[in-house]
Amino acid sequence: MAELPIWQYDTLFLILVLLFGITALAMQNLMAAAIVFGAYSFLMCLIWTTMGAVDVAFTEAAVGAGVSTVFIFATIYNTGVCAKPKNPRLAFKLFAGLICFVTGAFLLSALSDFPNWGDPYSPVNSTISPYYIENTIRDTHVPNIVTTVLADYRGFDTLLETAVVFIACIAIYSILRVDAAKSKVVEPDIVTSPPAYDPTDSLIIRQASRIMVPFMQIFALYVIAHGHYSPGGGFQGGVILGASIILLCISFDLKYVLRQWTEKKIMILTSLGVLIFATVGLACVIMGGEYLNYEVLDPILPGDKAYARSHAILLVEIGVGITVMFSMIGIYINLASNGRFDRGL
Amino acid sequence: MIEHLPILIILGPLLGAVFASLTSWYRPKLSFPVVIFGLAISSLSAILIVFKLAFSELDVIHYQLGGWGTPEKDEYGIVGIQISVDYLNGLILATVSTIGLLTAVFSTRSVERELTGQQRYFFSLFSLLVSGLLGISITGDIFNLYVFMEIAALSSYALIAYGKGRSYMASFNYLMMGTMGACLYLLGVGFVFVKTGTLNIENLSQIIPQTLQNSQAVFVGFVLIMIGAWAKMAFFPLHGWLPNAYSYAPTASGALLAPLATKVSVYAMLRIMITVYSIDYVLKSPSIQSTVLLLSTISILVGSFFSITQSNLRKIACYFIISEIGYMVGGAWLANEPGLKGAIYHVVADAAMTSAFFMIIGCIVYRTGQTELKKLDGLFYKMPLTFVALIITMAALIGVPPTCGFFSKFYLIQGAVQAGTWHFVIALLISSLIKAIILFRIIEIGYNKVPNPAKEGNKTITREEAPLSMLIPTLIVTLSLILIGLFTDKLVTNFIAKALPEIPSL
Amino acid sequence: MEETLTTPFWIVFISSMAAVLIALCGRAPNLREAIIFLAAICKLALLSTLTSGVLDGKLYTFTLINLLPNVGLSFKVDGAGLLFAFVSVTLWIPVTIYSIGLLRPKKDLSQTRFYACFSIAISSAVGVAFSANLLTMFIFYEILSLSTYPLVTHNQDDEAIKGGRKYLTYLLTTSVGLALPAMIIVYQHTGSLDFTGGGVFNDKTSNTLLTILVVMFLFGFAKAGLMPFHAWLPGAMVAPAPVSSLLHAVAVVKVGVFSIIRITTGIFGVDLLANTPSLTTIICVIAAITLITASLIALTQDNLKARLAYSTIGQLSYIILGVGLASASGIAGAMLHIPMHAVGKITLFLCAGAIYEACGAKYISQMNGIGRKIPFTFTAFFLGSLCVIGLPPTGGFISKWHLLNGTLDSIQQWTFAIFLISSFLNAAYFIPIVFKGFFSAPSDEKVYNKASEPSMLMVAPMLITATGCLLVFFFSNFLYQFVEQFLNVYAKTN
Amino acid sequence: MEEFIDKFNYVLVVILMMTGLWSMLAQNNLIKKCIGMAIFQTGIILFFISIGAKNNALIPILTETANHTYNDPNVNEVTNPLTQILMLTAIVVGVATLGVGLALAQKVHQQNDSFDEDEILNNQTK
Repeated sequence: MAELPIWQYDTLFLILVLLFGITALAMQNLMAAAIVFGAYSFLMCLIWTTMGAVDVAFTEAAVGAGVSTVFIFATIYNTGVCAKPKNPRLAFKLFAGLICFVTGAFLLSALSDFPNWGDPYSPVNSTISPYYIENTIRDTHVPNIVTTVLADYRGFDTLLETAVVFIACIAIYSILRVDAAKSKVVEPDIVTSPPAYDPTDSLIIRQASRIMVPFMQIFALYVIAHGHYSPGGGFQGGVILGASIILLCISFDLKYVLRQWTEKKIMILTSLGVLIFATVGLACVIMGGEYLNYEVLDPILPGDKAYARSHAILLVEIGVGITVMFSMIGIYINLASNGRFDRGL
Repeated sequence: MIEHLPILIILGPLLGAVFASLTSWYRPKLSFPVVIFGLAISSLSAILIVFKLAFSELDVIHYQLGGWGTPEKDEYGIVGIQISVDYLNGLILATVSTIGLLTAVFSTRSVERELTGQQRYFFSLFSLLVSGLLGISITGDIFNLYVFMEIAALSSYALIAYGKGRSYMASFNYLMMGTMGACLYLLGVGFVFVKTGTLNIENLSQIIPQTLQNSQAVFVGFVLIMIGAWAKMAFFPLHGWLPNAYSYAPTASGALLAPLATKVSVYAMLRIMITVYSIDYVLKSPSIQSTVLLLSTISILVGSFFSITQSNLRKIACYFIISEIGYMVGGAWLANEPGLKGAIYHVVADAAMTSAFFMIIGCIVYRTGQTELKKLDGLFYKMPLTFVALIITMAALIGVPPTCGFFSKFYLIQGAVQAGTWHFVIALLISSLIKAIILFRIIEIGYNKVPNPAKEGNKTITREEAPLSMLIPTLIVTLSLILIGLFTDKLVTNFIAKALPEIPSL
Repeated sequence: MEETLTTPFWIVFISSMAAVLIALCGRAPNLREAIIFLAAICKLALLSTLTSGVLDGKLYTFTLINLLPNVGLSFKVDGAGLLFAFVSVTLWIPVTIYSIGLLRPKKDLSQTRFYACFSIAISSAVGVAFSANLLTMFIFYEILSLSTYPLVTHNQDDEAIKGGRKYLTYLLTTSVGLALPAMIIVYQHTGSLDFTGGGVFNDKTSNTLLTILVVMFLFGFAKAGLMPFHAWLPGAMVAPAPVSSLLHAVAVVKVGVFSIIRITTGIFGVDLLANTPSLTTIICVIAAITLITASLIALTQDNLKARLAYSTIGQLSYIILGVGLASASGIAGAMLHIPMHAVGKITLFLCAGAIYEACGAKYISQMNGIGRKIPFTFTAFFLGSLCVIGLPPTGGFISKWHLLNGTLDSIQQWTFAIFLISSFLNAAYFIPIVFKGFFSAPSDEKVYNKASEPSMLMVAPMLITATGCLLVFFFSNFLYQFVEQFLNVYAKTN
Repeated sequence: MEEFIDKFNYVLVVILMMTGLWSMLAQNNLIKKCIGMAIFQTGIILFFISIGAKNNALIPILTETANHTYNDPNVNEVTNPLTQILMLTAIVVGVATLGVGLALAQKVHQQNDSFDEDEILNNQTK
């Protein structure tokens, strides 16, 4: 108890987060619920930053507060805004509440068995994780331990995680797109300028986003490339790149974006990223090592073995970035246009 | 190349899927052979590795992803992610990959017909599902298992949603239940992780039984992981999603999901139960053990009784799955040698049985377009081979010797007798009898109601089997039911008995 | 004196192979039936190669594949098995001839299926005869149940389907619900399912458990027709005559009682039974009740086939009663009663079918006087009923002699009276039919006028089996040698 | 009591997770279910991150500072990276699931013109 430097803020944030979460669930207006949920995610980022998990916070800001919220918006845009408060199913809700209460109590029964919050000698903090902290420089020359563990020590998880994003994209494509295949996509005419005046369209937003997008993209590239030394990496960069395109979609119009990024391009690039990652792994096998053992790529990548790992991590991150970027765009366009790929939010 | 076999098992279908999704934009016809190729590699590697295990002194084959650490060092296997094949999952891997391959071959025609114009990503998702299931079976890391679980789950949601109509809601419900299960599993992993600090299954199996027997957090983690696995496998009372999800899905998706998805979850449960924790640990909490046994009895009975009220063959098959899940969970939780043997054997046997059943349904749907029992009159005269396969499969489900269903039942009953769990014995027998009643019904409708060809203006009854690409896999799987039965002793002594941990004698 | 030999396997397997060939040759009836006879002759030839060895006291064993630890799909040929196999294969031939005579003229489309299933049924009957352990026996027992289902529902009308449903329900329910758990309990307790001379149990097994197991096995093998699980037998009489004769005389019911003989001698052991009066009492009481009740019901039946069916139920209980005596001569009588009753009852069933074919009469009350019009059929019927009643010079006399002898050796001496009473009842329900058939005035003119001997293909088999009834009397000593061999292994100490 | 304060975060995390779980089970509205699912997942992520947190520790990016050098870092002053990696994966999986859930919900809405579970059920059994 003696040293509780900054953790009081955490408690405050935690209570706030809880309130936001409950509010999001209690709101009848779904749009409002989505916005509150976005705020909830954002607060969550703050908590994680205070706990020292900058990469997680970064991802949450991009994914949770960013694209997740936009996905919910896109869905609501296509359907309707209000949750009808009829037929409350009170008995069932109470029953579910009871189940949750019992589960919660069961979870808390282990409370006394837990290590104290922030204890550096707890099993979690003292079993394997010291290995990563002590050896990351020796093994890979990458100071950002998260990047090392992500792309190298537990690189297989990351490959699969990329695959998950890819699956989500093609799954959503198959769920939504298929019906629209019958109603033929009307290819946009050659339009050089943004579409004609639309009362919901705002000139200010359009111009502002036009200015912002290049900077976002440069930042995103930086995030990917500089992931070795600062928070960030393929995921975060990919999501930001995706978000920049999504911003274009929102402020302009889907057709405007689809002229550049056709359906085919998006879907192909989505799978290409996974392919890059998997191929790097396969290259290791061909070079005589285990799968994803970047060390053996030493002959074809500059530098010694540790640098080979570092460079391979970059390659891998690029793959992740491509897949994540185009998956996010693909998912968004499908959700927003209800699978028709013509117009939407 | 031989040392890379474990990773090839997963990479085959994974890369196959990625390539297939690429080719689908250029040469849509090429996706299918690409996927088949990937699955074939996987199946071949799995079979090879099973033989390697059987004919070598090794108990377990490790594969270190990223090549982290050498076997002498402490951090070996812990720092990176390890995948490993041992006697327990070798069989499961071979079963899953082979059934995946056969089902892929089987599905071509039915996909062409049912999903005309929409099959762009079907086989990619199909292949990804298989790789997810294989991953769950092969991984040696409990967090990696979660990721594979999600890969399998996400692709299965899409595969089910291909069914259109009511399948969307069914898939949504499955998504909610599946995500809940996966989240509870992850939370359970967290509770275990808090006390152990490691994620490697082998490492955990050294730590937990020795030093953390009485830790409440580890116990809570155990219960959470179990509930998570049960939600995924549709164990009573978390079974509500399964019948709709599997029966509204397209035939091809059903034929892949039904036999494999639930069985692999059973495997995950077994792995956590007998490797990470230990049988000791299970026996230590008799109240939970008896509750689970009671639940599995109820599960068997519920599945059986609902199956008899259904008039649709596919729904019947879905409720069968629920009762079979009861067999496996019950057998595992009997926590004695014959019970566990029965449970593991039944995972393999039931995968084959369910696969055969759903393939047969697929053949019937392809030719007649329906699965209502009443409308299948005279099926024997129209599709004799399919009908005979159906009879053999039903016989296996009932447990008629010498099919595999008989031997799993034999072990399970033996285990229940040893444990003195009579309600489980009775439930097993009742479910057999109920399946027998359904078999009579099928025979009476399909065989004894001789169709009258004159009514349709034909001279003779036209025999029209499903196309060969569907019929051959169906027959292979059906024959395997008998073969597995005949080679029970070989399977049990060479694999299953060795997969069992040491079981404390009471 | 055990010797490994693949012949037992081939003997079992030949008719299954024949079934496949039969199914393939459906278009060529002559070829199809030639295959049946060829298979039967091959089978008989192979069986006779084993005869001398078995009579010298050899046991031929063969394990095809191990199914469970210690338990394989294995065969063992001993006296009893060989005797039973001989009976079923020998009788297969006349039944086939008869079937050709009955079915060919009808242009029945499903004949191929009929013959194929028939072959599989014979295969599994021989499989049961040669089983070396309970599991193998159970497997063949179940295959027999399933393969005879298409035979029972051969006509595929509502009545047949109903009978078939009853047939399978009774047989599967009891075998899965009682015999299977009993078998697993035995395996769980002893770790073995082999049939061995002294049984597999040791002294520690509690009496209660043994009693429960005995009851489970007795009712579990419902093919033996013990009450209250007998109803499938009369229900299955909707089948055509050759099927009924197979079902009720040779394969199915005899497999039931044979299984029970095997279990009582090989699993429990004669010694154990003889030393545990409560077990024998249970067996005897159940069998005695069935015996008397079935005979009384048979008296009230007017339908000839139903009367024969109830008579079968009664006769099966003779065998079980003989086993329940747990004495050497009791078991010998039981064993001998299998061929004796088989040959007698098959004659009767074939006659019943022939009478129906000859004049369309199903009911006994219609049959007055027709014996004069169809003398061959009725003479065969007379000989068959003598055999079943147990009067010399027919085989039934021999087996009843041994059975009665057995009661005196046993502690269950009250069964002597049961045997006598039931023999009177047997006579009471058979003799009037023959008597009225020959000597009474015709009761049903239509039937009487129509009656004429059926085709030679049907009459000849009946006469063959009827002659068989006499032959088994004169050559009973030869049959007894097989039984003696069996007793040497399983009931030596008595 | 002191222990309770020490572990106060866990209590809040559990409450957060159970709120999400309740919403997944009991809410009628499909979108609300999805949001509940996301909240449940963030609860779990928070749980993992808090077990990996260390008092007075720095972010897991090594720098040449007074306390530790590149080659010999002070382990106790760097937050646990492992839990963070795991949770990065979990976040991405979470958004993937959310996307698929929303797509399915959208399809269901298209057919039934409602997000209300009871209404949809009524529609389908009709």
